[in-house]
Amino acid sequence: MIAPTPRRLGTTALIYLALAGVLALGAAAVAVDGGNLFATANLVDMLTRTSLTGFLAIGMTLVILCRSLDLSVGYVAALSSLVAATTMDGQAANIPLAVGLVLLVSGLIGAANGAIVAFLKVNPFIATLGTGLILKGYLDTQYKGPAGDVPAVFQQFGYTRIAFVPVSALVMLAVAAAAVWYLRSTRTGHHMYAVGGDVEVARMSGIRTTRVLLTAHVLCAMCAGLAGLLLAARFGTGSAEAYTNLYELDAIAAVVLGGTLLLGGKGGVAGTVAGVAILAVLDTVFNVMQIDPFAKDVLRGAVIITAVALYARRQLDRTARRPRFASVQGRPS
Amino acid sequence: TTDTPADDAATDESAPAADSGEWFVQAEYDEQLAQRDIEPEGDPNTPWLQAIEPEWVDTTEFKREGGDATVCFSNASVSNPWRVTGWITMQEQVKVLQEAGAIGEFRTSDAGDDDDQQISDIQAFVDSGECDALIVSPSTTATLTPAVETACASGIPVIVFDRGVNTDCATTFIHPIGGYAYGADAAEFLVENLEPGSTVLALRILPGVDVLEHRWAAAQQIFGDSEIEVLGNEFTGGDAAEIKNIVSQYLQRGDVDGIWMDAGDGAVAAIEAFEDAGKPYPVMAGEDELSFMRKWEETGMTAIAPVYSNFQWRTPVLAATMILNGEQVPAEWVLPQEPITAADRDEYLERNADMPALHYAKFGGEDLPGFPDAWRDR
Amino acid sequence: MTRARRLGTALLGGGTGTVFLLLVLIFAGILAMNPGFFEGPSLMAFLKQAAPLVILAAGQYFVIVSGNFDLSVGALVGAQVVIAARLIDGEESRTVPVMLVMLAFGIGVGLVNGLITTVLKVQSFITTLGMLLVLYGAIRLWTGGAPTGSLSEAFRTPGRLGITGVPVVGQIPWALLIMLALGAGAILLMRTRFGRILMASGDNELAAKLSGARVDAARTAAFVLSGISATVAGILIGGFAGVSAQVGEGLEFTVITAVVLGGVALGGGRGTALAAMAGALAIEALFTLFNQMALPATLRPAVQGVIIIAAVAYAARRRTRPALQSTASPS
Amino acid sequence: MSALLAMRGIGKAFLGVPVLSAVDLTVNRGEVHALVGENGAGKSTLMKILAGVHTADAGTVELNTGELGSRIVSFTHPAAAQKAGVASVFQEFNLLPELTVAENVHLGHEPRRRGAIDRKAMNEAAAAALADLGVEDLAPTAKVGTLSVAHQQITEIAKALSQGADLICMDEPTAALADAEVALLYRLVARLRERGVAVLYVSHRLREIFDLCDRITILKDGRLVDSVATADITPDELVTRMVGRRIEAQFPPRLPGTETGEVRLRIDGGGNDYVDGIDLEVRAGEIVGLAGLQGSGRTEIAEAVFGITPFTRGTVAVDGRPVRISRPRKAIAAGIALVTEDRKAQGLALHQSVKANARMVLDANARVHSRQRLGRIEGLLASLDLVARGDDQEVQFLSGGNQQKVVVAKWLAAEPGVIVLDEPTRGIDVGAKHKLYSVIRSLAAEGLAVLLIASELIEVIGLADRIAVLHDGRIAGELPGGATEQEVMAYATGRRHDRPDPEGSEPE
Ligand SMILES: Nc1ncnc2c1ncn2[C@@H]1O[C@H](COP(=O)(O)OP(=O)(O)OP(=O)(O)O)[C@@H](O)[C@H]1O
Ligand SMILES: Nc1ncnc2c1ncn2[C@@H]1O[C@H](COP(=O)(O)OP(=O)(O)OP(=O)(O)O)[C@@H](O)[C@H]1O
Ligand SMILES: [Mg+2]
Ligand SMILES: [Mg+2]
Repeated sequence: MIAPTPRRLGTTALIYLALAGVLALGAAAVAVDGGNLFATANLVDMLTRTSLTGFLAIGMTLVILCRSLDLSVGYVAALSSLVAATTMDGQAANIPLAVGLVLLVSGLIGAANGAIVAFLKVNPFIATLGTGLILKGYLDTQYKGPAGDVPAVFQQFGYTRIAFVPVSALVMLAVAAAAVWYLRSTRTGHHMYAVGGDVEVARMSGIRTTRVLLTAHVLCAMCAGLAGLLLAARFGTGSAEAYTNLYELDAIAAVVLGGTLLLGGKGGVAGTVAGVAILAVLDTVFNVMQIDPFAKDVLRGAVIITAVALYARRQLDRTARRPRFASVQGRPS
Repeated sequence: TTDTPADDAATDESAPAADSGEWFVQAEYDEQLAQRDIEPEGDPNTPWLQAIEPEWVDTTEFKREGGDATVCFSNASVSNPWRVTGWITMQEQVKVLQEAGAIGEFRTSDAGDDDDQQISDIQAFVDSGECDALIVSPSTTATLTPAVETACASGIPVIVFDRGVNTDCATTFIHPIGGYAYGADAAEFLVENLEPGSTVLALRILPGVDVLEHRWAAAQQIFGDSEIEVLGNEFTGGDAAEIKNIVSQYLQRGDVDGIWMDAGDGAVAAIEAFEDAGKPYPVMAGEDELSFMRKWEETGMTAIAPVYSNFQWRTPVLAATMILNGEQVPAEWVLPQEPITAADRDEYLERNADMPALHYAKFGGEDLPGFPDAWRDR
Repeated sequence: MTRARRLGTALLGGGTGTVFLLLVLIFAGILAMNPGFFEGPSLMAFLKQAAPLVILAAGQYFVIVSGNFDLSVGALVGAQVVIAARLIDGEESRTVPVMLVMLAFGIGVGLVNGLITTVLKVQSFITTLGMLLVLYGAIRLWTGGAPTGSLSEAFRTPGRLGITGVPVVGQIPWALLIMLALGAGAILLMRTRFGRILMASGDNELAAKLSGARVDAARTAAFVLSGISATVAGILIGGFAGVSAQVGEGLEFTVITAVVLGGVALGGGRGTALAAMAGALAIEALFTLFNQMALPATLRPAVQGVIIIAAVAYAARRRTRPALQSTASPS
Repeated sequence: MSALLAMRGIGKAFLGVPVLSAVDLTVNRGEVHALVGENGAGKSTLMKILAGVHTADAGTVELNTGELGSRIVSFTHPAAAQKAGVASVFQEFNLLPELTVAENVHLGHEPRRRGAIDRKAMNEAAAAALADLGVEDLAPTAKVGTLSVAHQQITEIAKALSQGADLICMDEPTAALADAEVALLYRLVARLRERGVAVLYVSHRLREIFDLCDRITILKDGRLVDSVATADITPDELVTRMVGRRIEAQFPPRLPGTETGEVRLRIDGGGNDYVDGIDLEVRAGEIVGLAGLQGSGRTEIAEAVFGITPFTRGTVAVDGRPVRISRPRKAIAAGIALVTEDRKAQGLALHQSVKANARMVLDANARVHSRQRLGRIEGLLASLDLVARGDDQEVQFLSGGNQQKVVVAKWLAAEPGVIVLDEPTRGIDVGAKHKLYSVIRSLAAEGLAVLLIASELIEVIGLADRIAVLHDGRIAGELPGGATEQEVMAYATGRRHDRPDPEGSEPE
C-alpha cells in the first residue's frame, strides 16, 4: 500500500532550524564581540525589524503561491502611507476613515494587478513592474516629499510595545496567523496551491482560477497597505520616498527564505515568518557588531543564497517514489 | 549630492506646504540669500567651527566628567561620494578626539537611506541606554521627527546635522546655509555670465526630495526674473550615462548655452556631451567635486562650483564634546557655505592634488593627522 | 517557402511581432516630433547609447530562454566600470590587460550564478538577487564607498568614439559595430545545437535531460554569456560617459522588461534573440520619444508603465490567436 | 428513455483549421456510449467542448440533467459543466503532484464545515470513493506525485466519480491501466449504468468498446461517420469505418529475414530501490516483452536500463561490452533509446516545433549527431504517418497519438542498437497502432534489440518473441511469445514463481 505522505512539514521545520542556526551563529558572533544578542534592546530591535517586511512578505506569499509575483508592493506601501497621513491630517477622529481608505485604495491596486495578470495574461513580473512604474509616476507628480500628519494616537502603532514585543510585530503575527488559517481552511486559500501548482489542472478541475489569482493579488496589496499604515505611524507623516528602498525584493527574499517555491504551489506563511525573522536577525546582528554598511550587503546576499541552498535541493524533488527494495536509510516518512 | 539641510526645520507648518507640492518659502529664501553676506563668527581657518548669527544655548545639564563618553551616530547612508568623503572626515576627527581622551567609544549605524531602518537604528541606540550623546544625520526630513523626539525625551543630548527634522528638541542642529543659497549661487552665476535670451538646461538628481527641490526652487526664482530661457529640467539619477545621453539629445535639437545642476555628480559627462557634439562649452554650474573642477581647469570654461560644505561632517563630533563638557553651542549652527570661483579654483585643486576624482574640495580635513592617506587610499 | 514562412513566424508569429510594431510606432512618434532625428549623426548617437542595453538584452535572453533570471547584470555593469577605473587608474598601457581581467570577472560571476542555480538548485531569482547584493557591497567595500581611479582614453574609445568622416552619417560608433557583431553572434548561436538545447531546456527540462542534453551545463553557459554581455556593456557605458557612483543601477529591470517586450516568455522555451534585442531598442527609443515630447519628467515612469503593460498584453492576445501557417501535409 | 445529452452540429476550429464540423452526438440515460476514431479525429476536442474546456464555434448542446429539465447549455468554464452534472476524465492527467489523493479527488469542491475545509471528511469520502472502485492499496493521504501512472489514473477516475454526475466522460481511461485495473473499471462502469449514470467512453481498445458500450459514435477527420448500436457492428467493420480502409490481421508477422543474432542487451542481477534480481537478455532482432500489473516495476526496469534511476546492483552489458549507465547520456552513447511512458512530461518540449523535437536527441548528443541522420528525420516522420500542419507546428497542438509518433521518431533518428518502448501505443488509434507494430517489427528486422512494455497484454503476447513477467519488482518467470493471457497472469499475480528466491539476488 502506498503510504500517506507527510505534508511539507519537512521544509517548514527545516526553515525554523535555519532560523535557529542563524540565531545561534549571530549570538555567538555578538558574544565574541563582547555583546549579548538577547539583551532586551536587541530583542526589541529584532522584533521591530520584522514588522514591516513581515506585512509585505505575508501578502507576497499568497501571490507567489499562485505562481504570480508583485513588484509593486513598495510603491503601494508608499502611497498608502501618504493616503493614511493626509487623510488623518492630525485628527485622531479620522483614523478609522484613513485605515478604511488605505485598505480600499491598496485593494483596488491589487485588483488592477490581478486583472492584468489574470485577464490580460501579462506576466506578473512585467505587469507589477508596470503598475509600480505607474504608481511611481503618480507619486512623483503628486507628492513632492513627505505629506500629511499622523496623530500621536496612531503613531503608537509604530512605537509602543508590550514588554519587549512591539505592537506592530504583534499585529503582523496576528495577520500571519490569519493567513495560515486562510490558506489551510478556506477554499480560495486552498485553491491558491492548485492555481500555483498547475493552472490548467486547476481550471479543468472546475476552479475559477482567475478569481483565485485576483483574490491573492488583492490580499497582497492590502498587506502592502498595512505596511504603509505602519510606515505612516512610524514616520508621523506620509512619504513617497519610501518606494526607493526596494522593499519588494526584501519581501520576495523573505518568502523564498521561508521555503515557498517561486514556481508556486508549494510553501506557506509559517515559513515566510521564519524567513522574515532570519533577515531581521541579520540586520540586528550587523548593527550590534557595527558591520561596515557595504559588508552588510555582501553578507546579506551570501546568507540568503546559502540558506536557500540548504533546503532548495530536497525541496524541489517532486517525485520521491516509495522504494520497494530500499537500503534501510533510503526510506522516508 | 542629494544632501542639503531641511530649511523648514523647526517649522511644523511645512507639511501643508509639502502637500501642495509648493517648495518655495519666501522667508527662508530671503534669509538664506542674506546669510551669504553675513560674516560668520569664529576663526576663518576652521570654517567647521564658524557659525552665522549663533544663538548660544547652555548645555551644563549634559556636562559629564571623564572623557570616556560613548558617542552614537545614526547615519542615513554613505550611498554617494559626498557622504563617503564626509564620513571619512568624521572618522578621522573622531580618532583625534579619542586620542585626546575627549570621547570614548564611537558607535555608528547606517540605515542605507531607509527611513524606517534609521528609525529602528535610533530606537536601538536609545534602548541600549549606553549612548551619552546621539548624533543623527537624517535620511529624510519629516519622517524621522518622531524618532528624534523620543531620543530627545530619553534625556541625552541629540545633535542633528546635514538635513533637519521638524522639531527643535535637538540640542543643536548643524548645517551649512542651505539649498536656496546653493541654487541661487549657481543660477546667479549663469544669469551674470550669459547673454539675455540664452538657453539653460537644468539637470536634477531626482524629484520629491525636499532638500533638492529647494535648490531648484531658488534657481527658478532667479531665472524667472532674468532673460534666461530654461529649456527643461531633467531627472538623471546622477548617472553619468543618463546625463550625457540627455544633454546630447538637447544639443542635437539646438544650442544649450548654460547648464544648471542641483548636484555635481556626473557634471563631467555633461561637458563631454558638448565635446562629442562639437559644440562650444556651456557656462556651467557644477559642484566642488574634483572631477568637475579638474575638467573645468583643463577646459578653461566659464564655470562655478557651488559648495554644499562637506566639512560640516567634522562639526557634530566636536559639538558633542563641547556639549559633554557643558560648553555652549549654537541652537542652530549655521556653517558658512561659499562657492568656489575661478579665483580660488586653482588653490583648491592645488590642495587636493592627489585626491581621487570623486572627492570634494571643501572637505576641510587637511589638518587632520590622517591626511592625505585616509582620503586618498580608500 | 518554408524559409519564408519561418521568417514570417519569427517576425510576426506569437508575441514576437508586437515588438517590431511597437518599434515602428515609437519611431513614427519621434519622427513626428523631430524629423531631424533620423539624419545620420543623431541616429548614430541614438544607436551608440542604445548599444549597451541591446547587448545586455542579448545576454539576458539566453538566461531567460533557458528558464532563468539574471538580476545581477545591473550590479555587474556597475562593478565592471568601477573595477576598470580603479585598476587602470589613468594608465593607457593597462587598458587591454584590465579589459581581460574584467572579462574574466564577468565570466566568473556568470559561472558562479550558473553553478549555484544548477548545482545547488537555488532559484535563479534568488541566486542573482544575492549576487546583486554581494557585488554592490563588495565593490564599494573595495573602493571605500565611491569609485576611485580613472579610465584611460583607450578604454573610453569603444564606447565614446567611432569611425569618423563617413559621408551622410558622419561617425559610425564602435559601439554600434560591436552591437551588430554580438547581436548577429547571438542569433547564430541560437541556431546551433547549443541554442536548440538551451531552448528545449527552458521548455521542458525533463524531456531535454532524457534526450541526453546537458541541461545544467547549458544553463550555466547561458549565465556566463550574460556575464560576458554585462562586461561588454560595462566597457561601452564606462567608455560612453566615464565613471560615476550610480552606473548600472536598476539596469536589470530595464533589460528584463526589454526582453519580455520582445515576446520572450519568462520561464523559458519561447522567443527569439532578435526580438529580445528589438525590445531593448524599443525601450531606448521610448525614452528618446519622451525626451523629444518634453514630457514632464515625473510623468514618464507612468507612461512607460502603461505602454509596457499594453504592449505585453497585446502580445499575449496575439499568442493565443491564430498565427498564419500553411496546411502542409506530413513529409 | 429521454436523451440525456444531445449535441447538434458541433463545429470547432483551432488556429483557423477545422477540427470538428457538424458533429451530432446523442447519449441516453444509463447508456455507455463509445466515441471512437483515429488520432486527431476530434474525440478529445468534442469531449472538452462538452466539459466546458473549449467553446464550440457552431452547434448546440442540449442537456437534460438534474431537476432543471432539458435545456440548451454552453459552458464557458469546466466549473459550469460540473455544476450541470457533467464530469470528465481527460486524456492527459489533471492532477497536482504536490497534493494528496484526497485533495486531488475533491479539488474544486472540497467538503466544508462551518465555512472551513473539512479535511477529515475529505479523506473519508476519498477512501470511500476508492473502495467503491475496488482499490485498496491507495491511501487518500498519499501525495499524488509519488504514485505510479496507473494509480494516478485511478485517482483521476475517483475524482470524476466524486462529483456525483449524471454523465461521466472518460477519455482513454484505460490507456495507463493494465488488464487487472481494466477489470476494476469494467465493474465500475456496470455499476454506474445500473445507477442510471451515462458514460461517454473514448478508447482505442476495441475489446473494451465491445465489452462495455451500448452504442458507438464514429468520428473521422472531425466529421461524424455514424452512430450505431454495438450489437449491429463487428470489430472489423468498426475499424474499417474508423480508418476508412481495412486493417489486416491485427499483429503483423515477423518480417522475412529477421533472425535473432548476438545478445545486444544483457542484465545480470540488476537491482535498485524499485526492482531486484533482474536477469534479462535481449538479442539482436529479438522483441522481448515486459508484462506485469501496474506498479510491478516495468517502468523502473526501463528507467534503470536508461540510467534515470540506475541499477545499484548487478551488471549491464551492451553488445557484450559491460557498461556503467549512470545517466541517460551514457545510455544513449551506448546505443540505447527509451520511449518514455509519459510523453507530455518526459518526451516533448511542447512549445517547440515537430522538427525541433524530432531532432532533439541528435542535437543533444554529439556522439550520435550527424548530417545524414538529420536528413532522414523528415522521411521518418512521414513513415510514421504523422498528421501535422508542417514540421514547424508546435507539438502542443498535435493530438495525443501524433505527439507519440514524434517521440518515437526522435529516438529512431538516433539509430539505436537497443530500444526500450514503455507503453508506446498508449492513446494511439488502431491505424497508428498497427503502423507502430510494423515499425517495431522492422526495427527487429534491422537487427535492433527491442524491449517492449505494454499494459495491453495482447500486444506483448502478439509482438514479443519472449515475455518476462514481473511481479512486485522481480521477474516471476519467462514465457515464449504467443503464450496465453492466463499463463502470463499466473506469474503477474504471483500465483506462479519459478525464479530463485530474493536472497539469491541480494548485493554481494
Ligand atoms: N489546443 C489545440 N490547439 C490547436 N489544435 C488542437 C488543439 N487541441 C487539438 N488540436 C487539434 O485538433 C485535432 C483533434 O485533436 P483531438 O485531441 O481531439 O484528437 P483525438 O481524437 O483526441 O486524438 P487522440 O485519439 O490521439 O487523442 C488534432 O489534429 C489536433 O492537432
Ligand atoms: N506494492 C507497492 N509497493 C511500493 N510501491 C509501489 C507498489 N506498487 C506500486 N508502487 C509504486 O509505483 C511505482 C510503479 O509504477 P510503474 O509505473 O513503475 O509500474 P509499471 O510496472 O511501470 O506499471 P505502469 O507502467 O503500467 O504504471 C513504483 O515505483 C512504486 O513507487
Ligand atoms: Mg484524444
Ligand atoms: Mg510504467
